[in-house]
Amino acid sequence: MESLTTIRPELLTLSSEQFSALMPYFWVFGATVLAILAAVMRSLSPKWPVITVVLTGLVGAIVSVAGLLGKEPVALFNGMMVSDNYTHFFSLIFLISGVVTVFASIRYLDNEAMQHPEYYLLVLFSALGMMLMASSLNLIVIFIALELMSLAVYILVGYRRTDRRSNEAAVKYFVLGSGASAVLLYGAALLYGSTGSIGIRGILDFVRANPAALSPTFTLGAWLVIIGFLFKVAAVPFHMWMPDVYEGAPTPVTGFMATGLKAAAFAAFLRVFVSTGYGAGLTTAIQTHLHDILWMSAVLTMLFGNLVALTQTNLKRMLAYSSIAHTGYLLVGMIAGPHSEQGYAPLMTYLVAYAVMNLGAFVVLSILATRDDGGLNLHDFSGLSRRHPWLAFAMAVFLFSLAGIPPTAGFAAKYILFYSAVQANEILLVVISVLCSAISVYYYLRVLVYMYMRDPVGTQTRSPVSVWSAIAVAAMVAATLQIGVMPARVVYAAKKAITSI
Amino acid sequence: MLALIALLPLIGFAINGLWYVAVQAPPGGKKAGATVSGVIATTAIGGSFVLSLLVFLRLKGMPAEARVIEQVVFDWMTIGDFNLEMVFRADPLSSIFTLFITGVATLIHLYSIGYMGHDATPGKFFAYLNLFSFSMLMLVLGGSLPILFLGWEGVGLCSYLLIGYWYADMDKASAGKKAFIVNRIGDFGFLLGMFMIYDKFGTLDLLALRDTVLQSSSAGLLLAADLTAITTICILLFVGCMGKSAQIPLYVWLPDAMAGPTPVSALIHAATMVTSGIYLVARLNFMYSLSPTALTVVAVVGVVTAFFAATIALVQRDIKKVLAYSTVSQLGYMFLGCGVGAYSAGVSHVITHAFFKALLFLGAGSVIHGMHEEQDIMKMGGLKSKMKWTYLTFAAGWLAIAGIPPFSGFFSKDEILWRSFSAEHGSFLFWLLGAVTAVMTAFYMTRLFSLTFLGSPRFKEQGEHHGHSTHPDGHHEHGHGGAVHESPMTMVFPLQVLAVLSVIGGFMAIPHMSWLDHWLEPVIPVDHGVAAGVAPAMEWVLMALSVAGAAAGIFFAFKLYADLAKVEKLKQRWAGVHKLLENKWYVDELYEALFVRPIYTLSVALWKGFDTAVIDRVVLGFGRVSEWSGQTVRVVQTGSIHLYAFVLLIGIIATAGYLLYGLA
Amino acid sequence: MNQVEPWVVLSFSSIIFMIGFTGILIRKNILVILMCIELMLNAVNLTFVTYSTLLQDMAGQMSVFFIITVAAAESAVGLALVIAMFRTLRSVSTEEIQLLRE
Amino acid sequence: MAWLDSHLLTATVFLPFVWSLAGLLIPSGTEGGKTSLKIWALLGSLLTLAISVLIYQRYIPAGPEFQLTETVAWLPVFGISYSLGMDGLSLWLIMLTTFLMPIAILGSFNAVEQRLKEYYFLLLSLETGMIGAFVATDLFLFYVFWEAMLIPMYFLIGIWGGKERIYATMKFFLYTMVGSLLMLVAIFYLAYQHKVQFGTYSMQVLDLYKLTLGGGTFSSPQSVMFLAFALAFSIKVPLFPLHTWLPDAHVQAPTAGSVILAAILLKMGGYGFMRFAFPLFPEGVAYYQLTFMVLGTIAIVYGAWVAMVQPDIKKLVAYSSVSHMGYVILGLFSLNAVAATGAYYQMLNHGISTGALFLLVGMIYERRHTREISHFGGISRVMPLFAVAFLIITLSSVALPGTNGFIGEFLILLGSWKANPVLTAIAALGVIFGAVYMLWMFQRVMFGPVTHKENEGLKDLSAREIAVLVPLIIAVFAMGIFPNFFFQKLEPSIERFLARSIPGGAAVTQVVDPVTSSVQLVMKGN
Repeated sequence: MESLTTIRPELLTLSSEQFSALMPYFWVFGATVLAILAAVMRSLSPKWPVITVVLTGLVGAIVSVAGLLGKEPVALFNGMMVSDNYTHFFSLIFLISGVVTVFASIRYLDNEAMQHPEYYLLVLFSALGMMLMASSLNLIVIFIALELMSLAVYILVGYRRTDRRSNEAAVKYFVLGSGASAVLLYGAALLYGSTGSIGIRGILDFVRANPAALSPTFTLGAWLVIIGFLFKVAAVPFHMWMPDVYEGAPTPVTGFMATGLKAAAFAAFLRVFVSTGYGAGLTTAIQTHLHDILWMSAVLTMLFGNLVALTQTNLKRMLAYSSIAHTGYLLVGMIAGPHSEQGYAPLMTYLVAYAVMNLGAFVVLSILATRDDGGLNLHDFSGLSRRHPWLAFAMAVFLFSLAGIPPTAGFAAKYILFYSAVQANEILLVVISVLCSAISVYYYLRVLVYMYMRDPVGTQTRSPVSVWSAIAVAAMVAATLQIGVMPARVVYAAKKAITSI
Repeated sequence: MLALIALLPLIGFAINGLWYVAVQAPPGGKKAGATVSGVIATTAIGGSFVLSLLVFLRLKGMPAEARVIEQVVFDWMTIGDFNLEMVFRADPLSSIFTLFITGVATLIHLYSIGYMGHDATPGKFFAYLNLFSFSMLMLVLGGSLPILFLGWEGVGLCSYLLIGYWYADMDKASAGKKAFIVNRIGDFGFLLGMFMIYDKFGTLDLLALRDTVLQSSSAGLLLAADLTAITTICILLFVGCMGKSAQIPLYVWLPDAMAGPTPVSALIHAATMVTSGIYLVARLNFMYSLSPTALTVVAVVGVVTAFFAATIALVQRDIKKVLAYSTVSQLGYMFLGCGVGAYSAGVSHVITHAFFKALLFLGAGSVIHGMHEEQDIMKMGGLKSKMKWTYLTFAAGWLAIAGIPPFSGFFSKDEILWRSFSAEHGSFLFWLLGAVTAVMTAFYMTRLFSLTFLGSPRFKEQGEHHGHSTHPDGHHEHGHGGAVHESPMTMVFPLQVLAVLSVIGGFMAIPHMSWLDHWLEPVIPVDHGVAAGVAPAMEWVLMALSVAGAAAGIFFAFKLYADLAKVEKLKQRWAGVHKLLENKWYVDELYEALFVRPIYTLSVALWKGFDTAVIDRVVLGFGRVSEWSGQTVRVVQTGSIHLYAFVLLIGIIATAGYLLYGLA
Repeated sequence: MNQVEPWVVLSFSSIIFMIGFTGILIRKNILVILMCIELMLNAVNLTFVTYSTLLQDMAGQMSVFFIITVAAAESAVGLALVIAMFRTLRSVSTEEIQLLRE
Repeated sequence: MAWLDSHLLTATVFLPFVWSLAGLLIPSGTEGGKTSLKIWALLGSLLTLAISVLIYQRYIPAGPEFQLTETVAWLPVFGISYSLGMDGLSLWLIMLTTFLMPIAILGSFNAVEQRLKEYYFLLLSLETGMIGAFVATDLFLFYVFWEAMLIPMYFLIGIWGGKERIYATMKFFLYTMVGSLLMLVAIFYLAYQHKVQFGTYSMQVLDLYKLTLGGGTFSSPQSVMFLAFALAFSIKVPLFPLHTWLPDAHVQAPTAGSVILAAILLKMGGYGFMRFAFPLFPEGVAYYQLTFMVLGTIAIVYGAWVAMVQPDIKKLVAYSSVSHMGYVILGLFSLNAVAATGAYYQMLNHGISTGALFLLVGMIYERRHTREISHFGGISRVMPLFAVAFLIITLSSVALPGTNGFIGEFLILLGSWKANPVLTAIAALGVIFGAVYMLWMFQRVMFGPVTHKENEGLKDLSAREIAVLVPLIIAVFAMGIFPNFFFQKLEPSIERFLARSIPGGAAVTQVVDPVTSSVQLVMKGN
């Protein structure tokens, strides 16, 4: 970062490549600004203008990301950020989950009588943070992006201001999340101290140059950074916050967190991991120990997530635990990555599949949620297939996918993920994983039992389904099946993305 | 042509069966008389008889050594070098069986037209009867063991169906089931024997098997192990025969089988099916002859069965039961013959027995028919005058079975007795038991004859409609009144024919100039060898002794049953023995306690105690353990922010510590 | 002029960091916990500055500015959440927020 | 024609699914709509049957191993392709599926009155899954069909099942799922080994056959992976002691569900053994041969015993399936042509006769709404046609010669005697007990006086029901009398199966008794 010590004017100009590489961010940020303007203009009802602006921003960003796909990586802001396929890959996940979240929220917020424009702004902000996380090459930028994302999400979690559970979730998340951020930051400081660089590339260069000179400070620093991410993805033993927060947050937000936020954390995690961890010249002893830690963590995560999910009766909380479990599967991909031919591509494929099916499931929950996020207990789902045949069908698709049963995305992704783990000779880990997914089948299918095989309890009214939610659900169903049947494109994209780092 | 012999009854079956299914079975279906069905069925089997006769004549026209007609209909199963053809083969043995089977069957079909005249579903009855004939013919014409087995099981099936023909009576249905299952136990042995044959000799074709065995034995290729194997094979197959031919310990089904209509008892459970065991042993004589052990087993089982069944027959009151036990006993004789190596003697007794036993059963049927389903001989008597033809023909059968010369039974039985004494594998004990049995046979048959036809009637003639009905098929609802009457002509005619055959049938196998022995020679080598130390003159002595014994039996029986009060006294004096015999040595009860109950209890225990209580519990246990661990672990999530942070800290310290430890 | 050894400063900052973390563990008042978080961030700042001096590199100093900014935003959000919580719960004690569990 | 050949299998596999999708458009609110929906489903299944006859006609036994192949790259990075192909082993199971499907559909015209659209949709999708699994020559594709099949079955049992349907369907799903997951791990390992040994990725079963894997010990790859595969297939078969899902699933499933479950889904297990587990891991087979033969034998006797004491007809039939499928295992593990052919044939037989039994039970259940044996008695008099059909199927089930059942059991035992006479002798006890439980049940249901008033007015079979049963009855006899018709197209496949499944080639395993071999040789010389 010696370059920062002198001011060089050429750094302040943007080449056309750089400009177009920044377009997605401009779209999102521009939309945020415009939406704020629209929101404060009291003369018109803010709902639709804001939504229009927000969606335009997100869709514009998606379009411009799509235009960037496959292009050569572009370094931005003096190498603090990069726009490569890896970035685009994740940006698409974030943006799409942003769009879906917005779609799901429209009717939801009406129901909760809290249709405020800020909500959409916060979604945009956190989407921006996520995008930055995936693209930054600098620990401080990562921190800022992380905070940008998290702060917005803290507020979203507590968005149901008058609801006790929402408040509680927000405060818990805030306290623990800030603590974890501080830990991450402390790790960054230690890395900086031991390598003399705050940029990931700089750290990598240092490691490559002095493989033998790795100090405990470096190791500790790198690990603390990783813990920051492990906290966000809720790997055991850093998972404790997750069920409570997922349960307390408004349902669409939970969906957003489960997909976007987790993907963002993995995006940054992976970048840092690849840079400072395995691929580099760490000593074998550390690699073995790192492997052991991740291995244990993966096993515990899968076991804990699945076993506790088994006992849940609230669907949101169940999906929270299942989300922990899925983190465990993702960690398997993390462990297998360096040793298998496909590298981290299976992990990324899984993230996509996971995002699609989980988003879908949460949109369905958002539709069915009654005021104050009620109506999400198992017995509320009794006879759903009669009230909402299509919704039940969609939910069934998502649940089968989550359980990893063909021909759905969940199966294809899991197949690829575990396959690469076998290639990495992690057979025991895979055996444990598949047994854990067998456990998961039980609680996913139990929901189906309620939806299809039990008669409705009491008088249950049909929840109105908004067009927006319907579109979102339909799109996610299509995507789940599409990826399940034709996983090749996603796998290739992931492969391209990971090789562009 | 061979295939047609078997096929004709099958066609008859198809016509009658379809007719039954299409017309009689559907609700509101027409009630049809027995005549049409009966004529169809009788024509079919009659056609078979004619064809059999033609085949017989053709064989007769051939040189003795070449007397084989073969017809391959199609390849049944072909797997690699395992090839099983659907092949029919007629040789002297099977042609003689075919002949008497079709002959007797035709008569019984004819008889049934009258007997089943008032049945509700005659189509079904005659279809079954034809199916039986088809199976039986498959059994004797089949050129390989599996085809033989096809017939073997087929007759078992028909037996099952016909015993339980009046299925509305649970006891009758049970009797059918019992027959099938006990036969299955025998078939189990048959199957294993077949497998072993295939394993050892690589073929199941009877002719090829015979060649293989005879050639390797004459070439001296059979080692001790092979002979042991042959012994095992023979005994296993004999287990099959025990089932089918009702030998100890598998005879228990046959007495119960009398639940079926009487023509069925005559055809299946006296004349034909039950003798298929003897057919099998005779057919495989080349193997049995190689195994003295197996022969001994056959002989011992045979003679013991003969004696044992005769004792039971002494005290039975049901006319059909007496005949049934006598059948078991006579079958024992046949096996005794086979067991001492006198296969053709066994076969000749099969044929004579078919004549006189069919006659006796049909006669009994006629009596029952005339008595309106009364089967207890204690409630009969004096039928001589009321049923003249039945009486006369029955008498012929009675004398034949009692072994009075020159009736047919005498020749065949005497030959068996003589051979059981004189043959290489024979012994005095065999003869003694056989002879005692012969005396008992004469006794109980005379008892039966006397109680049924002689003396004064012990029943009341009912002038009105005979009300009691156990058969809802309306079998009893025939319109004519309750008077005891002679049976119609369709029933009497077969009786007459059979009576003639019973009288003269024995002449085909007169000792020392037996036409039958000669005829069977290509299949069954004639062996009149006499064991060392047996004087040829003994034959006449023994013959005289057995005739005298029979006469004595008849005499005592007449004497005794002329005065029933005396019988009662005798009964009381020997109450224990009588009870034991009346209850058939409690064999059924023994089997119930020994096999049926324990297996049933075990099955329930396995189901409730293992399937549900162990396997399922283990399986569900996995679920429970998961659920339980989930419940246990979830307690960690106390909701306390401090605990959450603490776990976070512990995680950091533990992982970082482990990592740094790796660095050190 | 006495030179302070870098390791002293680094140790000092790590102790402060630990104190901050301990605060999260033991303090029931959420406002205090917020302060503890600030404390942790400031400990990081101190570390950055120390390393920056040690390495003669400006990046560390710059990072501090960013962190301070973010910390401010974080406090703002945190306080807002605590206020919202106080409105519904009439309390800022962590003992009141154990509704969501298991 | 070439175009047709290379797409025929795809057409067969997906026709029912596409057809059923179109069926979703039929409005099912009215009576007319309901009827047209039923007809639509029936037509779809009949059309599939027609196409499958084309498959039969185009398959040349002497031709290449897999025929009518179609391969499209799917996920080349992992060597996964959409590969279809069929041989003799597939052929008859496809035919069985397409043959039974219209029957099952026709059989449920009256049984199912609720949610018709979903019902027929699921039934036809199930058909797609089943045929797909039989023709997939790519291991991944096979696994996809194998698992996907569970979904329709899950719903069929869970929605239209009996009282305990939820328990039953969950049990069914989880049992099967857990079993197949370990197989999945083994599949990964296999695919990986292909990469290691040949440098390319492939999931083609023909490529995987060529792998060399260590075997012979408990922990050798062949033994372990064989066990993983065998677990999945044994659960499906189901082999004692993994059979406890079956009685529950069978009893609770609706008639068509039971029929398909018993007739076809169970065959997946046997098919899996023959197509994958055996040829892939011959030394694993050798290592576990005795174990599985013992288990198969236990299944035969155990299944029969437990069947004997069941109070519920469907449960009895379910346990009889355990017994019958035990023969299949015994036959397969005997590793000779006679037994293997018998085992395969037994699978078809079981499909026909157990399928028919479930249909019959379903028919009487529709009339009486009970399946307790003790609630019947004397039905023969009330429903004579029903009795005739039931009798024939019962006889087929007890393997009476002349019916299909005999051929299978006879060949299996004949072959297994060579491999292990003692076990064969014990297994042959099943012949006795098979008769005991079936005839006893038959007697209690059909014979005796009519003891329950409700049974007096039962209607005999309707024309539709006769149409359902007649093809099955014809099949029973046709298969019993002309087995060679089936063997002809099967033989080369069985030979290939054996050549691969026996380590060191077919010649070695013939357990030759030195004494008798001399006799046989001499005799063959003559």
